[in-house]
Amino acid sequence: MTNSIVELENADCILVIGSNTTSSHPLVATRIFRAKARGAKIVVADPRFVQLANKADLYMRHKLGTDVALINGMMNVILSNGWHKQDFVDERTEGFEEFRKVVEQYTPERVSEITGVSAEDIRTAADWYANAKAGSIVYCMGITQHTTGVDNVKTLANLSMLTGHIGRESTGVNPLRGQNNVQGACDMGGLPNVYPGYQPVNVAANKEKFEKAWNAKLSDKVGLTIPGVLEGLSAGSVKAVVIVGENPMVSDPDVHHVEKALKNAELLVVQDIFLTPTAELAHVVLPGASFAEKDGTFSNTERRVQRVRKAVEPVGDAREDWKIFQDLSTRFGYKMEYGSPAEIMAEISSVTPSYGGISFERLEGDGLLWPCPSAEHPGTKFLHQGKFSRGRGLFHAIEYKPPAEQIDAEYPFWLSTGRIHVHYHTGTMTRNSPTLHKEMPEGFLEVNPVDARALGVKSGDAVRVASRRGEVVIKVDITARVTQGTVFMPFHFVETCANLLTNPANDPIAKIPEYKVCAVQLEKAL
Amino acid sequence: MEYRTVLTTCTYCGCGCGFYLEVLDGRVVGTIPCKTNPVSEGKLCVKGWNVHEFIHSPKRLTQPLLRKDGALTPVSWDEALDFTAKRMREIKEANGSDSVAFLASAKVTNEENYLIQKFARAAVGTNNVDHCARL
Amino acid sequence: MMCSGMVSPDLILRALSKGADGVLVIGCHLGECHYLEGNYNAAKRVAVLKKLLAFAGVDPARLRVEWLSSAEAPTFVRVTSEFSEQIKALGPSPLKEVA
Amino acid sequence: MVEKVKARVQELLASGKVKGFIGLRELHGHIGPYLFTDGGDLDGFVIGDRKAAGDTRYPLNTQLIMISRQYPEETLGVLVRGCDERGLKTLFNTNQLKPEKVVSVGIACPQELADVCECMKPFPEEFVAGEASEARPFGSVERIESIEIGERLKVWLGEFAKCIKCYGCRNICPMCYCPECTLEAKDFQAVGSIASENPIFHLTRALHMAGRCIDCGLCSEACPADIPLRTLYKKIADIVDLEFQYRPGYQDSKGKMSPNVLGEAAKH
Repeated sequence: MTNSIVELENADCILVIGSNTTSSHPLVATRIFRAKARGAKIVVADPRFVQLANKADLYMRHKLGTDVALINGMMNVILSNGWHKQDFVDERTEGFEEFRKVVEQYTPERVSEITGVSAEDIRTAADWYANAKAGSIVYCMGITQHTTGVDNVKTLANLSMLTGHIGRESTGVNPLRGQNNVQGACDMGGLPNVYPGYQPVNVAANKEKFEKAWNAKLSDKVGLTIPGVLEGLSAGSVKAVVIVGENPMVSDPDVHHVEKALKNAELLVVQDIFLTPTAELAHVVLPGASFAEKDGTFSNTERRVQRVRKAVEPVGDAREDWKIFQDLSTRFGYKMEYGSPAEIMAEISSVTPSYGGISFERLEGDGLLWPCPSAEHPGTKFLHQGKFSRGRGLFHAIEYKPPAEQIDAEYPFWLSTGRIHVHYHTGTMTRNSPTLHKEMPEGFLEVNPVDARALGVKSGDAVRVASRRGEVVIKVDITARVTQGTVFMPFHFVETCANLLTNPANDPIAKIPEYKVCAVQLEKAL
Repeated sequence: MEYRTVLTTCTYCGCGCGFYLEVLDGRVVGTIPCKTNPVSEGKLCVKGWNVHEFIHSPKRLTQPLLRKDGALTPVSWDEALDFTAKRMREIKEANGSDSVAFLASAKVTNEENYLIQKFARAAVGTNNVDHCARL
Repeated sequence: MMCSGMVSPDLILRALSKGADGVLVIGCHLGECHYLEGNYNAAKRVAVLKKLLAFAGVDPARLRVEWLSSAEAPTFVRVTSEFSEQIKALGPSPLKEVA
Repeated sequence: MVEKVKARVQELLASGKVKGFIGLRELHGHIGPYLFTDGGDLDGFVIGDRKAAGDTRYPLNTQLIMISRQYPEETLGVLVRGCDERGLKTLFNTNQLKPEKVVSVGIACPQELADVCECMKPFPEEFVAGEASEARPFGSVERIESIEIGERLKVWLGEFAKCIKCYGCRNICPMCYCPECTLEAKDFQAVGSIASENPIFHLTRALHMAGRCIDCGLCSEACPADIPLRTLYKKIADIVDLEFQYRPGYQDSKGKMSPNVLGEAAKH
């Protein structure tokens, strides 16, 4: 997030797009409710009628995958009414003219045809957001999990720059990160192209710096992303894979393909706290510690680094994960001898400029929001004040592109996937929590009442859902939350695994798969 | 009589809510939202309120497993780690550093993610490190 | 039900949310309870629930309690007709739209 | 103020009158519940005023019940405000705690807190620190009642529509101790989706607070949707008082009803 969570409370207009906030980030929803109580306009754009839509001042149900068109339409209205902040555009951005040429093509009427949202609603949304004192954008996987994920994000950045709603309190472009420490995993260099703190591996100075710090010879070749690793396994160029606390056998698109790839590995090591479907395929399974059994830090979606504290010893013979890695590394021939996570953090801060001022002592109290470059620095509540990280903010001229897979006569329904309020990701933890399991023991498929009648199914009946990649038999929940022609399935349940169906087509830059859109057929299961 | 409350951060979503885990005689028995956490201010969602429930689940993995004759078999830490280090070294030597890949984790701590990528880059010599940021 | 004392307010709320426009609880005459005090409990519960409904914005007239014995058919007919007329006049329950 | 309380706790622990004392401790820059077992080590002992009076209150009686169940022979101390003491009395009446095994150390709330809470009795019977502040009427209840009845429903439906079904109102409640809860009974409530079934989820919970709610307000503070639950429960307390002349935990309660209006002994 460019801005901190609490700042949302004081926004005057919040555009929530592709985020089922009350289910997936409930404590962010709290701040949106508070903004609403203060009189802020809440605009929700989502193909599915999520809970927050019920409290929205304006709800726009755009068709799956039409986000770029919708936002371009809003920007078209803003430009033609002169609601944009020319000063901000002139002083702080570049690329405006090419951008303007593209956006001019997206009249509300044309956009209405693409998205299914009325021109009037597009105008209202543009008016409220552009003319708010502080306008904030909140988005989540509904924006990113598309073959146009990067385009979608850049379009939202365009919108915030055009209106000057960035670099100030209670504004910004605010992605809600799905996992508790996905921010931290990125910050720590858990990515194939960067060292900790987003320092590119293919910049010679960075390589030298880390070679010195780590006393080792490093590679300057950008590594493989997860889809690349799977391809490498299938092709035989990747032989050994170590998977820590992840479950691609449920979480990745086109699970049949994932299974084939993983079975090709000569060595598959899985470190986890439960025997997940992925661990079942492993040659070696290492029992790690749960969050309650170790010390350390997590970085949340607003970049706040907070302490994790050990409450109890790991169960049985399980071990704290940092102890496992350093033992493995030492046995491999590269010695690691840290005495505690605090010591590791000391090393992190010495090589990671944005974490430069972070230490366990300083995290007492409210934690710290990075960038925090020095021991005296108070941390950074919101980014891009006065100047963007890259200097001038760059407008991107972006055209709408439809999703990779289209519905047709054989696969006539759109399928979208997502989370529900009681479960988390592949359910490894929540489905082993009796209270949560009781509230929602099995998966379901949301079907619009009109479609349900046509299929001849009642709530609770089973249907067979098939895509070009696989099929699932699942119970139906008949609800107007989904629109006619569209169905929705949560992805937490291995028994009714949504990712047997999803399309592995991914964004050319971010490599994020298109979980949110694919084509399926439905029939009543006998 | 041992009753402790341990302040920590939630392991589910990216909100970063704070709570106390209640420990009674060595077991985590409850969750109490921390009133002064800057994100959650004494509130939690249904997942957070029940986060203690999976910790002592009987289904937790409690010892290392090694595939022997096709089946995952309990072994000592020494055996599991020696086997892993040896095989990884063999594969690296036979096929080069980039034949080894790592999936770091959005679920483990910063310190642990740092060590995973350091192990991959400094020990194995590959930048094949990714995690499920996209999921 | 065996006794008006078995009519939990939870059930009354459930009925109102599942489509009933009004609920009439009929019990034995006060002092004639086979279980000694079931109908006294019913009276108190209905009284509490009516006041809660009013506070929540639901017309408390949608809930009524009456005491009748099995020998009072004409009164039963009168009470039920009167109640159903009253509920018709109030229109559909506002809770139903939500459910 | 805190020194007086600390001195009393120290004495209780040192003399062995209590095996442990459940209070609040400031550690890691935050205030949370804590079991003190050593009179010589009361580091970080606080009474729950961080930035404002009573802004870090916790359901200490809930922790008391949990520890007492594990160690039924031990006598334990607990920090109480007016509301907590009302809770203790009601928990004694319902056999959730044994009065002879509990020593309470009372503190009176400042007027500022009594105002915010609209508290009818912002002090326990006995207190070692603070001054008895004045009672305040339930202004929040009156404000709802001043709204026309049809509009009132819209207000509540709008509030309840925000519910994310965290069950936090119940989980934080020091008076909710039932092993099974009607809010999770599939026959009574829709499960598996949010918001909660509107409005019966919250009206059902309100009913179940009849004769129980001691007006501590922790429910409202725990609600991620800022639903004014306390106002709803204040009203049910008023209704019970009117119908049964009973308010849980007040000294003049003569046990005219069991703490559960839904149960027996409603005759009088």
